[in-house]
Amino acid sequence: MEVFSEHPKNDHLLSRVDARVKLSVSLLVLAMVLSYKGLAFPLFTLCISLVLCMGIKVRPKVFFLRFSEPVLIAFVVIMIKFLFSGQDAMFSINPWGMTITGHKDGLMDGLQISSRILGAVSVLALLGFSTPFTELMSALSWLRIPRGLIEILMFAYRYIFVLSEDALVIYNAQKNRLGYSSIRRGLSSFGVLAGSLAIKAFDSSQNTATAMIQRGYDGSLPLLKQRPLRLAEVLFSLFFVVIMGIIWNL
Amino acid sequence: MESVTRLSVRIDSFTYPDGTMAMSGVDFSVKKGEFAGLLGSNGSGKTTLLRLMDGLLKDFRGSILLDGSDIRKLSSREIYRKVGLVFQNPDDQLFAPTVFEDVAFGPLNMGFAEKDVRELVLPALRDVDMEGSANKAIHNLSFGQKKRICIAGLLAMGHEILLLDEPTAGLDPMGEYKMMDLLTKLNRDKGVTIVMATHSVDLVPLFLDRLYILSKGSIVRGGVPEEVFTAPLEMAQVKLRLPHIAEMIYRLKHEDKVSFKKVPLTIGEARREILRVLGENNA
Amino acid sequence: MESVTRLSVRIDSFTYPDGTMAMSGVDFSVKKGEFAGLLGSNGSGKTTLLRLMDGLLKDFRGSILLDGSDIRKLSSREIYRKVGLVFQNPDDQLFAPTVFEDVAFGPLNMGFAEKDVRELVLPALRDVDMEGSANKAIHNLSFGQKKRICIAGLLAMGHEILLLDEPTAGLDPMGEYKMMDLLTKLNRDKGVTIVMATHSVDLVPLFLDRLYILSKGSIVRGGVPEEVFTAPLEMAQVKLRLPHIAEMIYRLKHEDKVSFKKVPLTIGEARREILRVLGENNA
Amino acid sequence: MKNRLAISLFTLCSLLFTASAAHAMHISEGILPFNWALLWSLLAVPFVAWGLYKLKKESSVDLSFKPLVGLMAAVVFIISCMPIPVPTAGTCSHPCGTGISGILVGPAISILITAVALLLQALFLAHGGLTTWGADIISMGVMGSFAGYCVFRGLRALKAGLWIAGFMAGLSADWATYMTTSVELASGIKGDSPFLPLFWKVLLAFIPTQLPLGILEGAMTAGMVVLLYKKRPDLLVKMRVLKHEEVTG
Ligand SMILES: Nc1ncnc2c1ncn2[C@@H]1O[C@H](COP(=O)(O)OP(=O)(O)OP(=O)(O)O)[C@@H](O)[C@H]1O
Ligand SMILES: Nc1ncnc2c1ncn2[C@@H]1O[C@H](COP(=O)(O)OP(=O)(O)OP(=O)(O)O)[C@@H](O)[C@H]1O
Ligand SMILES: [Mg+2]
Ligand SMILES: [Mg+2]
Repeated sequence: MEVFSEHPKNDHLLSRVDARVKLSVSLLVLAMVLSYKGLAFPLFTLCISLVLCMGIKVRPKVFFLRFSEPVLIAFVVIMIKFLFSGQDAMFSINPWGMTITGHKDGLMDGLQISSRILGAVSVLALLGFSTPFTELMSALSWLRIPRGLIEILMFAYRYIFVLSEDALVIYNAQKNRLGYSSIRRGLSSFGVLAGSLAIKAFDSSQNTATAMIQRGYDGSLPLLKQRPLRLAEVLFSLFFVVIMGIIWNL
Repeated sequence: MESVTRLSVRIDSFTYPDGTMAMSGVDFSVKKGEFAGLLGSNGSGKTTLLRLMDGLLKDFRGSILLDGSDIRKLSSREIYRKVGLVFQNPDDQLFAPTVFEDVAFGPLNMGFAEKDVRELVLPALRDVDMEGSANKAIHNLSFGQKKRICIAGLLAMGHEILLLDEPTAGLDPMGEYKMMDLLTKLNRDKGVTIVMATHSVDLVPLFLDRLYILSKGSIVRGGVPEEVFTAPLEMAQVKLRLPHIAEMIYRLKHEDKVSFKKVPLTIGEARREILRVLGENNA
Repeated sequence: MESVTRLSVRIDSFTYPDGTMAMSGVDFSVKKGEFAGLLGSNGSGKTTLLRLMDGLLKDFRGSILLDGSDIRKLSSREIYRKVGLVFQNPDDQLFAPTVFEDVAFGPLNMGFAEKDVRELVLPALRDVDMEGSANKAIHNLSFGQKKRICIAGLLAMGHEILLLDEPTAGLDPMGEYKMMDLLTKLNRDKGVTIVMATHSVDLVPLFLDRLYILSKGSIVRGGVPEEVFTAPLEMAQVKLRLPHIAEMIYRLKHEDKVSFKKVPLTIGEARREILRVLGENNA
Repeated sequence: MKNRLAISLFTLCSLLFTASAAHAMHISEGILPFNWALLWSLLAVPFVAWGLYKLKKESSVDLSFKPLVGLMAAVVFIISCMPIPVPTAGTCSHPCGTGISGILVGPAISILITAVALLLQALFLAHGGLTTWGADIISMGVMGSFAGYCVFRGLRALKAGLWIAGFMAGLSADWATYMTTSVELASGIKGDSPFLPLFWKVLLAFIPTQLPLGILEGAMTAGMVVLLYKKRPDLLVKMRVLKHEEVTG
């Protein structure tokens, strides 16, 4: 759970921007990145996000962990496109009797998709790093995401921490008694671990419901109301989106 | 005024769906402003009794009256405006992401406006010494801190009666005393009526007004702490013991025939009693 | 023979991934056949230290030697053949449906045949007084019974070193004594080396050989119980206190100037000391 | 010389490839072009709405239903973050856990649970994404839950044992997810080239990790079901996975 960053709690320049603004701007920029043909705009977005991430002092370790997987996937996409699609052959080799051909146009396509991945992921990561969970939730409800979904998100968020601690302890207890000493053993131990979590989840949900009912729960969670948006916030974000739009159009 | 009965409990029997008879022969009442304790070994029925008193388990033989009306006939809203229960495990009770939101949950459900909610939450946090942590995430708190937030969550609702299930279990010695101090303050200063379940024999006599001993689902003894803690053997029968201080003085009195007049339960009393005996001997 | 060092622990620092510095400046060793205790307040680092000693956390600065070899260089098989850790919450540790299956889990993983497993499981259950419950379902057991099964599960593996995380927390007074008796028996009769974490100040001096006090991740004091429990103030600094008996005698000695020669920790000793003082006064 | 360089490059690439293929159950943010992202998201809407409708219906009778669904989402989140060793790839991968949630709470709620777990993973772990949320809901939530649920119920109706039914449910949930992911991936990255050849290649490329992963997921699902049956049969009855007679009789 260490990658589950606690960064949003820190006070920084983006923490004062309303979550609704951050979410809407992120979605707009994401749409631009996805619909762009070429490398320039996604890479530009990546740079801006990286600078902002540094600006809000994200710890480098957390940062790299967050990007390790998308980078790997971007790489795989390049390889698939390079080796499997395209007409314009660059080279061809014959190791172990297979013919492997690299394509120039495939490579270009692959690079474009990867730049999209990195640009989009950087926007998403910045949003995650700069916005506390609860604010994000009320921003989602402002976007008309149904209440039921948001309530489930809130329950899930809190219990991820409780249950992952339990999971770790069970895992260690099993390891302690050689539960992972062979693949077969490991598999059955893992099933037991997951099953125990499900049992715990069920029992705690009953207790939690009781605790909530006695504090007046009648089937829906009350959400804190949001403050009105500040004009400056809105104007600045509009300005930012317009600038990005112009760059997108270039 | 002080002797108004808030809760009057008479349970002839209660059986869990799987057939475990968890309660049999319980009869006591809780007066306004009282600080009462339920003492008993593991499995003696403390948690079950508190749940019954909170109206969570309804399928019992007998009657539980809250301010004179049958708790089974009251709506849950009516019960929970007056009575709050704090669970043994804080993780079952805390569900919101941050401290503030969790404590605000009750007042929001009671229909208070945003602004008034703040004015209920902050004093409650102050009462449990956690005002600095309003915006902390719950999962970053220590065990003892979580227990405090549970209590704050009920305080903010202004309950007149609090039922607490082992509020001191799992806390270190200093945490135990602080928790009991907090409860005593609530009881003395705010007039909150408190019933707590515990098996912490040494702590109880320092703080509680009344004590009931549960064993195998029935109350075998009740009264002020001095009446309840008398003989080690009787306590051993219900898998409990005297407080260590009382145990020592008891042995000195009964086995070594030292002329103690009574068996004190607290360090302060014991000290006075020993000094008295020493003085007598000197004279 | 008795003074062979089994575990030698020196931890200069250990930091959790989220940046919490949980351990700093710990240096002690555990001898063969010793029954040692780690005493400390909530969050002082007891659980962290036990996990380090069990080889579960490896990312620390310093060294932990198990029988002379670096614990980070040993495979988990090599560690877990010698060392067993019992967790704070029995529900985390018991995962099989029935008592027998749970206790058999370790031996089966060690590669014993079905038949031999029975011969390891039954004596282990006998050792913890649970031989009658082999076929019971785990979730029907009481809390104290579950703790016993946890210990049996490790006994069946024949560990020579047991690390226990708060084995008495949550047990009633009689359960606490029984659990400590069981551990003492294992230690005396079978020569099992035991290290236990606890914050139960009153219980410890009756049973343990050596005691280390943890505060904020470092050991601030260590020795036999009489050396460790000396002044209330120092204990209060680490959020602990003296055992009640010691506290009372301490006050009598230092505040009331009664001529006690030492500050006894147990009821028996205190009784003798009080009788001695009474006799002196008489003479 | 040039040839040797190419070969070693190729070997390195295939190693990296298998390593990340194991993570590729989630479609990463940014892979899908705008139109595809929109299409998959629109496709996902009715399924999520169905889940929400069920949620509303159930929770009006049972106030503990919402906390239960939230907790199950947390379990799915954790299970799908847990690394388990994959023998062939020599790396760690994660199961998806949708088979078991399909079995336990039925496809509608299971889709909702997956949607929630996916959104949390996207926002806080950059696992999957916002614009690929819809595609991931379709592949993991819809396909995984339906496959798990239908296979389990079907096999149980044919009097299959709990272990076998659980195993096949987990296996088919995993493989169904993997097939759908391959479709989504191939169509998303095909650009101007034809769809089918690329689809086959993507499918083939993932086989070395996905075949054993499916078996792992099956074993895990079976282990969970059997544990629940042995340890807490009352829960299986309560969640209407088994009938009362099956437990007592
Ligand atoms: N849900 C349940 N179903 C069946 N039996 C139960 C249930 N809960 C408790 N019991 C049984 O009822 C009895 C009383 O349990 P209870 O939890 O009230 O004890 P307790 O005094 O709170 O114990 P502890 O000190 O361990 O918390 C025990 O024998 C227990 O096994
Ligand atoms: N997984 C973790 N990640 C980050 N910090 C942790 C983690 N586990 C424990 N800590 C922190 O490390 C410190 C020591 O914790 P530890 O659990 O060792 O205390 P303890 O002495 O066992 O306390 P208790 O008596 O409450 O069990 C605490 O400040 C705690 O908040
Ligand atoms: Mg209880
Ligand atoms: Mg601990």
